[in-house]
Amino acid sequence: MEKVTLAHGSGGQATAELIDKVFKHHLNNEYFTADDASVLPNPQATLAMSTDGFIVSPPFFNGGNIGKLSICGTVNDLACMGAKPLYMTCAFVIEEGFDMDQLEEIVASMEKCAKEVGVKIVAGDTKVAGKGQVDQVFITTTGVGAIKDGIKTSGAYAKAGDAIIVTGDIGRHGTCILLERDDYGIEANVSSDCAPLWNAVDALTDKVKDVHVIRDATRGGVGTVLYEIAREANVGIKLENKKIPVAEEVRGVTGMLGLDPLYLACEGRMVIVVPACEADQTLQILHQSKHTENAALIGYVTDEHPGHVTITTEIGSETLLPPPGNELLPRIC
Amino acid sequence: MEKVTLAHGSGGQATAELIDKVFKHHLNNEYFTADDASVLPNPQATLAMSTDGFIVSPPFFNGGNIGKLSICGTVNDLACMGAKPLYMTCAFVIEEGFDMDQLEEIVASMEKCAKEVGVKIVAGDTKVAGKGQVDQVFITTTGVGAIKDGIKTSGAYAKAGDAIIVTGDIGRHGTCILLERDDYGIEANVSSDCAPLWNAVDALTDKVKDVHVIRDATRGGVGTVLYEIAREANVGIKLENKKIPVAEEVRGVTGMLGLDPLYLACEGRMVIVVPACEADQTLQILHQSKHTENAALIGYVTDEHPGHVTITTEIGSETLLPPPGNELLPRIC
Amino acid sequence: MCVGISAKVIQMKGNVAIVDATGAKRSVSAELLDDLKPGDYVMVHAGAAIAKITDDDENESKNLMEELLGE
Amino acid sequence: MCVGISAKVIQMKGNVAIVDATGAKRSVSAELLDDLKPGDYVMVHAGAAIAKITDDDENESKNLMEELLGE
Amino acid sequence: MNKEALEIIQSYQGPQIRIMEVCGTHTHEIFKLGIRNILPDSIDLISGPGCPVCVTPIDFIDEAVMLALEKGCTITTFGDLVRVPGTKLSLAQARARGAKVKVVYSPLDAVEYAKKHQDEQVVFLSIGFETTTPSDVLTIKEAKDLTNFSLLTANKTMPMAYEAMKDSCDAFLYPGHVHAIIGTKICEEMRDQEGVSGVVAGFTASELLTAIAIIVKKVQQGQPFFVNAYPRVVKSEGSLKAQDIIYTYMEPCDASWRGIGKIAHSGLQLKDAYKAYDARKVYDLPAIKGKDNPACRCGEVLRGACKPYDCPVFGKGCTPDHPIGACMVSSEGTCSAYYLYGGLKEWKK
Amino acid sequence: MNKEALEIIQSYQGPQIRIMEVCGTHTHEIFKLGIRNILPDSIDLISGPGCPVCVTPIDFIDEAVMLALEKGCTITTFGDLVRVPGTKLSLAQARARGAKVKVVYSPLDAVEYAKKHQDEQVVFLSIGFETTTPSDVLTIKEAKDLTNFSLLTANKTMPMAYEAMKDSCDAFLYPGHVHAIIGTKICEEMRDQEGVSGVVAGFTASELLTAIAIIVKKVQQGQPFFVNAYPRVVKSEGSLKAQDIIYTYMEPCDASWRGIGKIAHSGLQLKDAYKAYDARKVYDLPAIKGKDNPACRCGEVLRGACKPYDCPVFGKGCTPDHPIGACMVSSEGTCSAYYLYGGLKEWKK
Ligand code: SF4
Ligand code: SF4
Ligand SMILES: [Mg+2]
Ligand SMILES: [Mg+2]
Ligand SMILES: [Mg+2]
Ligand SMILES: [Mg+2]
Ligand SMILES: [Mg+2]
Ligand SMILES: [Mg+2]
Ligand SMILES: [Mg+2]
Ligand SMILES: [Mg+2]
Ligand SMILES: [Mg+2]
Ligand SMILES: [Mg+2]
Repeated sequence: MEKVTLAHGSGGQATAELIDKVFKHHLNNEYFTADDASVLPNPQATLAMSTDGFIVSPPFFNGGNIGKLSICGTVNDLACMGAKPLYMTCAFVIEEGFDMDQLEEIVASMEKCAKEVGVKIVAGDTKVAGKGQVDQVFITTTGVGAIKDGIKTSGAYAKAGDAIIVTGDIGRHGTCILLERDDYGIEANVSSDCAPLWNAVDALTDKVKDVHVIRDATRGGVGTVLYEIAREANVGIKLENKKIPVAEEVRGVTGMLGLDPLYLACEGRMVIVVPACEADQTLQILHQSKHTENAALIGYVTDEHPGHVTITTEIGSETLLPPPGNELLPRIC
Repeated sequence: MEKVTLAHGSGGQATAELIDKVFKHHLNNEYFTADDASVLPNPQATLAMSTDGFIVSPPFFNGGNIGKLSICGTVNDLACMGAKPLYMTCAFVIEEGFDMDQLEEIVASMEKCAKEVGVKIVAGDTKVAGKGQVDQVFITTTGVGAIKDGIKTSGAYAKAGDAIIVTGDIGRHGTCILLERDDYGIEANVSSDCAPLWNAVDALTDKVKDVHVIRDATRGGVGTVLYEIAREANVGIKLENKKIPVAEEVRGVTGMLGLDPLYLACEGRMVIVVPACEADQTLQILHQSKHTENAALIGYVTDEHPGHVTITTEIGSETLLPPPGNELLPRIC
Repeated sequence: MCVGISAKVIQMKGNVAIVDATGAKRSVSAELLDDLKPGDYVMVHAGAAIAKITDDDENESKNLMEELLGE
Repeated sequence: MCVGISAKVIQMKGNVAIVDATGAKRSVSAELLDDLKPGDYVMVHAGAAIAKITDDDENESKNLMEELLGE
Repeated sequence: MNKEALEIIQSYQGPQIRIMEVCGTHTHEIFKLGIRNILPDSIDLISGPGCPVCVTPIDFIDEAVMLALEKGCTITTFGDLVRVPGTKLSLAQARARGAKVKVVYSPLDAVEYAKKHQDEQVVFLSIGFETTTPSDVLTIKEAKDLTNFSLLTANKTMPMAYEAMKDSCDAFLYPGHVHAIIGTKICEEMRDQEGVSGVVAGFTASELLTAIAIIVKKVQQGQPFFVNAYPRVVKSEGSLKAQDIIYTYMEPCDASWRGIGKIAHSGLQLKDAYKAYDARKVYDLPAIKGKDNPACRCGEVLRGACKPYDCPVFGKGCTPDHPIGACMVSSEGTCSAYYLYGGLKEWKK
Repeated sequence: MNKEALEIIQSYQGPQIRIMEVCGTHTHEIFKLGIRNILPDSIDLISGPGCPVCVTPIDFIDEAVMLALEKGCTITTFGDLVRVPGTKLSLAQARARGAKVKVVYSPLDAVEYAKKHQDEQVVFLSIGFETTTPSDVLTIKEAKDLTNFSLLTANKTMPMAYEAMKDSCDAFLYPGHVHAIIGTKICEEMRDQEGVSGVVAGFTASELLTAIAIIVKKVQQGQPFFVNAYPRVVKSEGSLKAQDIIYTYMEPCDASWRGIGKIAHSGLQLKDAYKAYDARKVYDLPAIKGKDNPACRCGEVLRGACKPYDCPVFGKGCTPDHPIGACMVSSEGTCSAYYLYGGLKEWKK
């Protein structure tokens, strides 16, 4: 079984071979370069640009791998601005000794995921770090997108009365990774929600121009995103506890560990805020799009308690959603 | 002394504080976003896009640090295409326990370096990896630049008769890092050549439109870049050994370890190929620009031995420069 | 103190019970309870089954309220 | 075999010589040679001074060639 | 849900009733369900000392940090303790300085870890009340062939705490899971011998509302009372097996409750026969006297003598991200719950 | 530079002169200076067996890999050995599988490493000819209080190799740094007793051209000859101290030369008194019989019996990035030098 060695990161012959056999083989397109920089035609649009580093451990998980994740993450960040993802770069840091077949599987997933939304990977970089200097493989992707005409989203645009929609059940990715790490001895069949959502956003923004906010709930989960919106727009957000979609298994796992699914990472879920009158159409379009079939309306923007998110509980009382906190740790009390 | 903790990477409050206090504090500008993606005006030009991951160990070295390096690297890659660096993103992976003051020093260096060439850092990302899962700090930067009108560079454009210029003495960065690691017990005062070269390239391309190749000699050194050019353009390259500028101390260190300075990394040196008739003007402009004061003509493009680089040695013989190889290791034989 | 979750015993392995809480399975110590068997519901805390559960909460509340209001 | 570099002894510390090869300094073993002192030039290989150098290469070659051609 | 209970609670207009929810999980669930927001002003819920993290003295964290950083031990712990501030460092901060800190779900997982890492010296931070203690000490049985596993103990028992708190309230909301272990005779005795009232409560919306409704009704009747409102889990005799396991390995001792002080016979320590599993003895720890932050009013908060927002640093210097006192650390800590859930009504103040 | 020497060399038109440069560093420098390209066809330079890496048998790499991966040792080594292929793995590949491999500049740095990492079992790969061996064994003196340091030895000596190669050439270009240690009496003896000619050469352009010019002139005179053309470094007696150090710790033994086979008394092994520093004994290594790749013609290349480009895999299956034989691994290896430097003239063929 071939392994990645320091020679593959030396910038010499072995690096060139790795680029040809793995990266270029899967990611090639008219703009792909192994050079200093890729040359790209003027996109004639307002641009969106985003970057994210991916360090998921383990790199392969139920429903995906770090390669798929690294494409979805940046595609979704661009989609949040209503931007069609045009070009992406990816920078790998690989641990000496990483399995070459696994690397290829990762890159193949990137290819597949990039194809799904039509984004082109135009440049890359490969570094090999000595054994123990990095945990298997890190990928940083950066994307540039063209913002669709007439679409203008921002956390600051949420308005009292707007409907809040989540594009599927929450907390799957965080739960999945927690299970894969097997730190807590829990078994459950929870696959990651990791998915590229541009096509759904594209379909939505074709019909609904007045989308106020699109934000992907990644690290920090839906709860963190809702607080960001509440603070940026200085509005209140009122959720209905029973409408928040959570898979049974996710409930079981989080119940055992004392964690809140609202704060567990997703990698293929967005919070979408639209005027209440557009809520039905929005749901309808999302229900017909891939990866957003189970979108649900979970609450409304209000002008009460600006900067805060509240939940209507099962006893009909309104309570604060605890604001985003710290490292997630299981608790006994 | 404050340390970076996992909480700083959780995506919650501590992350937000870190972004505000360190990143936003130093890197702020009208496009800087802590959001999903930055929104940027249509640059109305052909674009260049480049990414690189930086994993230098140690992160602080004689003449710079990983922050400065990460800006220079991407600025220079864009400059190689004749592209004015417009926007950059930076993604950090920080080891739990990394010193907060050091992090701030790194970011302050990025600020200074970005300002020197007028590039704006528009988006970032911060992940914290558990102790031992990453070696102190990794930074990936990605840049987008606007290619100057009329400038078209590529390794493939080198033509027989062209002059080959290197913008300063070679192998300093590689030697500096090797000394900083102190693996071989050698002491020498060698500072890194790490520098952002856009201003020099900008000045050059204002006057000399017909620049054929600009390539920064990073990992793999000047030797690797020359071979890339020889192969891409299918030309020969003939160097004059005695014209290749190498600092005395670099000669001493590499002599002791049996390494060739032509294959040691630079982080602020470019190989520039221009028609022979432009060589004097090119040198003159470079000699007046910051970081390229010691530019030197080291050889010519030929149509002999296409794909190869040769050196005229001190006995007047012509020999092959060994093609780029593998991991650099000191040797006794 | 004492986050608990109710779970169904799906298998016994000596002193250990495999329990299932809406799809989340884990082995927990069965040493604090007598005669656990598959099908039992237990309250799980910190990796141990600390009590058998003999009714559901709504039903229990109903009974208690009837008693209270009947006084 | 045997990459060597000539270097100047700049300091003696017991069995160890600090040598300087055009600015690259390192401590090397002085155990293979007698009576090294600062100012001496030595051939360094694998962290040891393996020989004192008593002349420079151009001068040596000149002498040798004179001898050869004088024969 | 329980409409009748809600009705009883919301329509109460009599004299002030002070109910102390002893259990941190009750505090947490009460906030999460928004129960405080639907209470009339005449019912006051006081959060008692029932979060084992909150009452763990700062010395204990200092001992754990010393074991990790100076003795080179691997610390295994419930997640709850990781961010609790010590005098100088929390375990999270120690980890950032190279300490090995592994979070486990169950104490038995710590033993598994020690089995798999025989080159490491593994210490489990044994905290908790009667609910958790049986699992804590079961590790000794499991670790019987190991020489690299020990416990740093700070286990506590409830009855003496009830005693110390009984004048702070009209009735206790007794912690359901503690009584699942120790049974309910102690509650009947307190009622009969000392006139202390209380209801054992479960943790769901129905169970909590029912328990509060029972208190409201019974207080009005004027007699000391006790009701087990969690009979589906809590039996009169508790779990005899669990009690037996606790007292096989441990014996009562005096214990410091952070913010409250020393309470005689309110703690548990390992018996001398098990000193090979006692980290303090194995690593010959010196007596450590940790220094509490003087700004912190946790003690008064835990006794119900003041509310979190009466503390001058609440929500300012002291937040869950930068806790000063222990009550701000655990999500069950009273200050933390007040900060995080706000309890809209009170939070608006 | 040396114009007269160049003139002598380039104007030579007599019968073929075969010069064997024994030393790998000579091979390397000759290529780097482009000397081969200015030689007339009538002078042929043959690269001999003087690269200690190239002649190190594959078994040695297999032993090192076994120490690293199976015995858990930390391997300290000159950089040259890291990529040499073993039967299954090189040390670089072993490192990618978790082996600890640390490159050092000096053997004494390996001892320093062992002192600083007393929890690791450190093995130094002791290779080299007389130039390197004194530094290799000085480690034993330095490591006298250490129990975690040992040597895996494959040291070799030159004289028997001259003996084995003497018929392959008209004159040796003797390795300057070997003779800095062993002196030049051996060369005089070979001239006087066996009629073997040669010149001790230094490594600069001047020195190499001078030495070759001397050979060209002297060969034409028809008498066996010896000239020390590196007197500024090489003295007649060599370094007595260095010789003494070698034979304090080591004694002659038979040795396998990769590609050439066993040569009696051509190796050095640790004396029994130092068995505590002999990794083979410390770790009780089994006898390993490594398997050379049958395609490789290194043996013939090393004897000058063929040129690298006569090997069917040269530059195709076998390149410095994917070496098959040892001669392709070290930058001093003959095949590697031919591949890398091409020697334009020959490389065009
Ligand atoms: S707010 Fe903080 S300092 Fe004040 S009592 Fe609560 S925990 Fe202690
Ligand atoms: S080319 Fe490779 S296989 Fe052939 S002789 Fe040389 S080292 Fe051996
Ligand atoms: Mg570049
Ligand atoms: Mg981003
Ligand atoms: Mg993102
Ligand atoms: Mg790159
Ligand atoms: Mg699993
Ligand atoms: Mg995002
Ligand atoms: Mg790049
Ligand atoms: Mg670059
Ligand atoms: Mg991000
Ligand atoms: Mg140094």
